[in-house]
Amino acid sequence: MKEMQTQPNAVSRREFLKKAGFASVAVMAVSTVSSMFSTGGRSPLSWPGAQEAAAAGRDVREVLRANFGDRTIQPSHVMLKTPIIAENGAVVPVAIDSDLPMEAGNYVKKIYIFVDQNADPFIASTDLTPASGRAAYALRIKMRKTSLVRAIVETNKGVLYGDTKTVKVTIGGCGG
Amino acid sequence: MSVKERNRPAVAATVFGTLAVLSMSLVPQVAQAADAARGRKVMTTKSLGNCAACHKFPNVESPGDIGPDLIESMESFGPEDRAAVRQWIWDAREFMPHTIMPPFGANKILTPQQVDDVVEYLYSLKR
Amino acid sequence: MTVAMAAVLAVVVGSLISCAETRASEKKVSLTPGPEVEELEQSMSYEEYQKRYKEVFGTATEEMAEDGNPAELALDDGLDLVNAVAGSKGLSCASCHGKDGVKLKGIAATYPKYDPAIKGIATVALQINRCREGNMGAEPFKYESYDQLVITMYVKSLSNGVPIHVSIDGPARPFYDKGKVYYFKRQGQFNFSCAVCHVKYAGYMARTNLISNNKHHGDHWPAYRLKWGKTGSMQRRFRGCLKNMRAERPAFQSEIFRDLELYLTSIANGEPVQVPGLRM
Amino acid sequence: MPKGVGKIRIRLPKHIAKGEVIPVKALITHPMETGLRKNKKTGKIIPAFYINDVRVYYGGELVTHADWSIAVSANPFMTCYVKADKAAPLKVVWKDIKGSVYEKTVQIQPE
Repeated sequence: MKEMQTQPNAVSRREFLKKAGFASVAVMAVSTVSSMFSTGGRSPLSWPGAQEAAAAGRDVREVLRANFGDRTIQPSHVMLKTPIIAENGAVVPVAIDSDLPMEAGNYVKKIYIFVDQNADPFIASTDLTPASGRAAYALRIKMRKTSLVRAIVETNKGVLYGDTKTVKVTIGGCGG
Repeated sequence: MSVKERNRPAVAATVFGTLAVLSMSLVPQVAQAADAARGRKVMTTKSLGNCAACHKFPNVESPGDIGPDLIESMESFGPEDRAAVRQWIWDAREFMPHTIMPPFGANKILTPQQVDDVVEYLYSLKR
Repeated sequence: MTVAMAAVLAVVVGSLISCAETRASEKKVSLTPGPEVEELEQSMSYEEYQKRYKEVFGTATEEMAEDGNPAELALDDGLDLVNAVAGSKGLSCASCHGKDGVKLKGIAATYPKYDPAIKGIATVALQINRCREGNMGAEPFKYESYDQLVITMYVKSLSNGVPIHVSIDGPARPFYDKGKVYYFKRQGQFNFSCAVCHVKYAGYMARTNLISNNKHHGDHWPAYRLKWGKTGSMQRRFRGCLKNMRAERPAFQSEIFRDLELYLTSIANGEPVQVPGLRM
Repeated sequence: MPKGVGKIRIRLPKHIAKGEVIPVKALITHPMETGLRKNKKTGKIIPAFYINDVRVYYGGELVTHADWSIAVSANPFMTCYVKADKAAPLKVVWKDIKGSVYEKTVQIQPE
């Protein structure tokens, strides 16, 4: 997160994205990506974790269906950065970045953040414009418990890309 | 009390299960046979034994690493050492004066019944 | 880790063979110089602890502190309070300490310190209230109130970067000793002490909480704590820990808490003041 | 407005080249009460009070618009991006569910 924010020029960003595994995901997309993402360009409901989704509150599957219908989500071009363990579920930093173009007529129009296990899985969405220059957004969010976090981006043409990460929310050791 | 609740519908039992365990420390104790399942509940409940804060034992998410793995610990105890195992939980200072282990019995964090239940669970780890 | 477990197991077995022997070998030893306290070996060096912290949590909290610590936004309110006239004498902090309190630069790095007027230890928070009551004729701030925290935070931030150098000698010594004894004192239903966790078991995990090393406990308060979602003082943190220990909780700025604050701050001697901090 | 609510900090890079895409880091103090928490002393529900709408304007043009739920942390921090192709004011506006509006403007001055 640090390097992509302090050196936001094109070259270092491309390197960053490469480092973050965009290049390799693209190469492997056809062959092995289905083992990493059960989506592989299928409906959002087959994303990892969707089956065991929220016991209480709104079901993430319904939320995803309400937002995206049965459109497919490509597990590429988006990088979601989260801590592996959140020291405190009340403040979990998440950062979404993407190498998708941001030009007039061809840009990311919206970034969504969902947390499966929150009572309401919808956390935030951000509308972007070509003037944003970069399809990226960072936010600090609340997580009720350990859960899958989903970042989904939507282009102006209605194409969806996404990335997921599991964040383990601290189980307090002390206290009653 | 918990016997009564067993006869209630399953939903009610789930709801009141935690309360039942909690209230053990409040109501006068009627001697019961030690129960491993109740012991495990004591060990995983934060407001009771909270053993998982420090000890690893089966099927606990992210246990602490302050104390030893309880399966390994139990290897040192045979069937005849039940009283010693109980004493470790009741007041481990008997064995290690400078231990971090809270004196669960001596300081009334748990009831005698709850300590017995925990011992029962610990011995179930040996099987 | 395995070594530690083996060691504990060894004691388990050993103690069964001879309880009396184990007890004799663990007698209380006095640390010199100072009062008699339980001798505890430090679990790991601060560097090892830092390494473990990074392995467990990564750098997310650090990055958050760099990106924006919410407590920093309140510093301006503290500054305003320093310049604001209050009380019957028509004075502000700035009347004596210069505009924006400039003359207080570096001072907080020497606090808590012995104050002959109270024959005890003065913390920055206590000193601000004493000044208000005695010199300004103003109401003291309620401890942990917004105004009290932001003015303390601002005054301490004037010493940011200055190495902490609290005195633990001369008249401060007996109070330092009291704080230290309290730090090592077993208390509460759980029979814990501050030290048993933060010295002997620092760097170990209590579920997914990493028990912190005490080297930096004294250098960043008041701090924004993620768990609270707001700013609080070191003494609020003391009370939180004591509650978890199911022990008695002394009042804010009580004598024993000021002595304890001196003891903990002295451990951070040489480390730069960094107020407000951001902690989990 | 409660004490300490609505204090804002916006951070831009120190040096900005013309046409560079820059991060805009914005922090605002706000309790972001969910309406699900209880006051521990009184047992009463603390009413919901959170920011649900954030807009970023650059030279008067809306470049980013965010919808927030109760699950955005207290004292919200966000980073968004803007292509700094002109010297113009950048304004961030937060609105909460009680209708309070908080805003701050900084100048983007490419070198």
